[in-house]
Amino acid sequence: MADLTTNIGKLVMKNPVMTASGTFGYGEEFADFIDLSRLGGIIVKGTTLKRREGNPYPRMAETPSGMINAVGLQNKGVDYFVEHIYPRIKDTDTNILVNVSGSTIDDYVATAERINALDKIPAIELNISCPNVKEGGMAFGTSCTSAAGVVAAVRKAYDKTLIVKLSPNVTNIAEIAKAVEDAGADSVSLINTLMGMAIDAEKRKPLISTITGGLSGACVKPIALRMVWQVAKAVKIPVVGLGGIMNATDAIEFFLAGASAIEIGTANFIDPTVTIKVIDGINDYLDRHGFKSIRDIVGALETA
Amino acid sequence: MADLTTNIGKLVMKNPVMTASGTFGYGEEFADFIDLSRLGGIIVKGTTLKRREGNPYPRMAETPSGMINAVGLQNKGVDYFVEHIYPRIKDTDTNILVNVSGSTIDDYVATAERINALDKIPAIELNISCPNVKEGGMAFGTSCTSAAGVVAAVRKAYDKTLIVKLSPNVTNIAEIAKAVEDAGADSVSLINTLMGMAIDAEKRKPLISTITGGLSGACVKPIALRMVWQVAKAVKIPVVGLGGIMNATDAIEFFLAGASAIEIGTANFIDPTVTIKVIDGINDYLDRHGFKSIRDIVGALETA
Amino acid sequence: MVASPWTHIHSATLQKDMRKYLLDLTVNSNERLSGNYILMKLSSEERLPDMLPGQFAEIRVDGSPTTFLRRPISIHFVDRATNELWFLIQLVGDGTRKLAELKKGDTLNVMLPLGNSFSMPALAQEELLLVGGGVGIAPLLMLGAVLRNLGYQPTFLLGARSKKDLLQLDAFETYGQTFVTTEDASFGEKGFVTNHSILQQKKFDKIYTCGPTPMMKAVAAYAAKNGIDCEVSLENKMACGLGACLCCVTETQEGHKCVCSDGPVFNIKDLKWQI
Amino acid sequence: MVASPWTHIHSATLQKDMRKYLLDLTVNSNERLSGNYILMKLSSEERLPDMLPGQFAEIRVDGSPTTFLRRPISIHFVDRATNELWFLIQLVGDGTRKLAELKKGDTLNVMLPLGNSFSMPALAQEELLLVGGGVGIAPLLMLGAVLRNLGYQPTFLLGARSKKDLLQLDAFETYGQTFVTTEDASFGEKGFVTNHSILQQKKFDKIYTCGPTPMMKAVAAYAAKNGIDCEVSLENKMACGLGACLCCVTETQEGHKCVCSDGPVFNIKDLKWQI
Repeated sequence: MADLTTNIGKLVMKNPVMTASGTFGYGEEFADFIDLSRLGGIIVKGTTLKRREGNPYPRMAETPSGMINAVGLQNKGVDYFVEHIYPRIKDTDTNILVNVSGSTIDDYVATAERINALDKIPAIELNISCPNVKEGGMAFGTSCTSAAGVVAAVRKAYDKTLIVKLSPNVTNIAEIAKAVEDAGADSVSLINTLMGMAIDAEKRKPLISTITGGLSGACVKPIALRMVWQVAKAVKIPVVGLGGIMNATDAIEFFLAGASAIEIGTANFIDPTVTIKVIDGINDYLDRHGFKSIRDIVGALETA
Repeated sequence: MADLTTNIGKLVMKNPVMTASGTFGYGEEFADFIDLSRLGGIIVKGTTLKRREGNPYPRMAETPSGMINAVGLQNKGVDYFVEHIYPRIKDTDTNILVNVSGSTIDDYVATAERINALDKIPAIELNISCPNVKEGGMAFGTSCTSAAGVVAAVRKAYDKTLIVKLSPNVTNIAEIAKAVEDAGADSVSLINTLMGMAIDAEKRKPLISTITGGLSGACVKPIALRMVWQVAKAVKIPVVGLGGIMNATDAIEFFLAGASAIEIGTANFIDPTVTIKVIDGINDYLDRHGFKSIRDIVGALETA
Repeated sequence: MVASPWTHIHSATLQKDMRKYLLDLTVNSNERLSGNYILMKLSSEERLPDMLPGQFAEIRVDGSPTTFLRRPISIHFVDRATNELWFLIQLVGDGTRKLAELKKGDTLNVMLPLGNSFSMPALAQEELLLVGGGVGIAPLLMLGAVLRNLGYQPTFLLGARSKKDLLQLDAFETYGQTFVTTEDASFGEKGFVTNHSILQQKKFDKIYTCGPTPMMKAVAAYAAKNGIDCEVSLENKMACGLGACLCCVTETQEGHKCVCSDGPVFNIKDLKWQI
Repeated sequence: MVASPWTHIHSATLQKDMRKYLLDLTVNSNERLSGNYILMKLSSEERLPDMLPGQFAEIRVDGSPTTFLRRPISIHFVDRATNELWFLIQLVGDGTRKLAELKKGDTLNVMLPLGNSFSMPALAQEELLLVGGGVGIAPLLMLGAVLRNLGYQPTFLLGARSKKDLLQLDAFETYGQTFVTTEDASFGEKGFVTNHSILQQKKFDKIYTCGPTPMMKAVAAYAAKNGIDCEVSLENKMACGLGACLCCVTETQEGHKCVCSDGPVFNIKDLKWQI
């Protein structure tokens, strides 16, 4: 039995396996299938300052080895989360993280402040792939300055572990990661979804209401792996890897590329017990290869 | 029988289906399987000024619904092409295009000049995803200025149809397309491969010698489709779409997104006759939906 | 005859507390029906979990490169005597074709029971109409069996394009009077279900319907016009089936709701249909 | 007994003019052999195309989400009497497992014949040694049959981990004397092929080898040391199989060459092996 404990900033996890925001609800939805207390952490739905209805249906399209979604951050707002959802889930015996989203820096800050007050939420994941309404809808995460801007502002308002989730829809993700590190992030997680599109050729219409949406699933793993590798070489803070992890072998690849922890997203839709299989599979791998700790394989890719 | 004829700049094609550079050799390799004269065009291997040995083996890894390759532009150089290959293939009854690659603007220009002298080569596809050795190896195609720079220089030296192949590894591909249009391109083709990575978890080594390589195949189609749609809205010149086209339905999706022609790449490895099936399938679709010409469905996606 | 899980149920919200399972079921039979449909019967070593009429399963289709996600399939019937779960499936794409290839003894991985369920009538004596179209008739067989078991005399009204698309008629008739319409008049009355004479002849207190959206909207319009309580079972594109991904939402009076977890059954009062 | 396509051949470059085909072949039998191997025999309505020893096929594996590209498989044997093509396949991943599930009557899509071939001996009287390891013995059966048919008396030397990994021994023995080594001494002489006593007892003019790279390098080193002409059949990761994608290259005296089209057979003189 290898040592799977992992630290991300001040966040201490029993193992490096978390669930990705928007793919695992608030954990409750999966409680019939797995023991939630076995998880390293649960990152709950993207939460915004005000309630959001999200995008019209249809919001999802299947693609080769993946899917596109355009949920549009549907959530009941941070106040509802604090008053109704938090009390329900706060005593789950794992780390509950909140994914914080917004359209303006003020929104991000106000939401982070509300979450900061919650004892049982040790960390947030800041989703900077949202459009910045004050800058023509360009996503915060697509330029170093706007990414650093929102992170610096949230850093002032939030004193627990701050993980910043990076957008892969950029020319140089390592640059953005460094900007975010300099702005005070304790960690970066990547990749968020890639911007994709699906069309119904017979009807000559887009398959999702917003025309484009976020691509995830096994198909994006090669891109996610490459970006994790680039970012891990560029920053000193720990990297959380995600993007198409379907099994333990995929997870190992992310650790080797430099991730200190991982998130499982779309795979939860295909097998609601996949997280447990990945945790057990990581342990088997470490034992089989004679590693005492998960830390021994972080960035252990031999490129010489 | 609908009208499939398509024009890209001065290039006239009997149909809008071409083969992507590096996936169809010089056409000869597939002559046992299909009648090459049925193709709209064949874009032959990436050709550079001097002979290149390319990257060490291994150069390829399979990924979910796709593959990563790192051939590294192995080719015998433009002079060898002009003296030995061109005479062999010039009389193929289809358009033969040459994909022109380089490491410096001078290389690109010198290569384009040599090709410009060949009567039976009506167009080139300029591959600007190559690293610019004079700018720290950053790919020409990842900034507007360096992309426009190489295109403007080649435009001066080349007076036939100039198609510029865009890199998808950028934040805003529409901007690059516009810069390239302003620099004198007759058309843009997209997408080139996405930068990806594959790891052997058991050996803890990369699966290809160069660590990262170009991702292609069905898995990239949603991203390619999105980029074609963005670029087609941004430029006036015709767009050539490629990226994960496996069948006629995929091809139709690219036309609807705004492509005037398409290229088939990785799919040739799985079915050497796929190009013919796509051409026939496009014709069936047009007949079935009562369109007289392929031009009727270019950009016909109903997004209202 | 099914041992109804309903016998002691008076709250339609019970399913909220129903445990969900991930099971490898064994194919007992996989029969190709007329037209493009299969009837698959599966069982398990253990007693099959409790399931309610209107609930569904998310099934894993293996060996289909084009099927990345699970497929939601309505629970057609649960035969407690043989401990068999029935699926009635229309063959549409590569995924369902792979399902059609499953043979006796093969394994199918299913997540179930998912979603809410049709609600039971408020009163002991109600005239109940179950209206189905195409493969949408699937959940109505279990519903009819449960209602009959509770002492009701359900009436089935089933619509199809043509005779060959009419499925499981004998099974339906064991639980109630069954009327049929076909668009090509090859069987029963010609036209759509809403044209059937039974709607003039008999007064119903409640209508349950499942089928193509245009059909359900026509049925809903008829129910609304005649002040009849009406529940519809929706089928949206789903990913997780558990209310986690929020992909399969439909518009309701209270905003977007998940068809997979808040539904698939909705009372037309709660939807925003223009009827 | 195969009707050798070689009878009139004196140039080893003939395959350059050999037409390639994309065929749907029918599975006649698919036998699970000892260990983790299958022997698949396929046929066609038409006469199977001409194929040379050492050539291979790119086969399409359907219904395997993890198999995006075709799989290169050596041509094990062509039985002209029954018009059957034989494949000897080791089960390694999801793709080959899917192949193992194919039954009599199923269809397999194949591209063939691909690659060059082993070259024929220069002289009428030569002592020829065919050295195979593991599943790498596959192409040597057809080669042995062709050589025997041309009047040679080939000697086979086959190595395996253990007795259960020794395949098709009877088939090989019909075409020549067959010697065996196993690493665990469960059959034949103990050790690697290069340890076998036949190499001391008999002098060979030419060696053909196919198997794991370390084995082929050891054989190549033995051949080089003793001045014996030696051809090896390489197996690199391939995409197109036609020399178009340039993925499967190996280093040669003339730079990178495609294993799929310039090979798979190379004379060790032309490779850059450190031996």
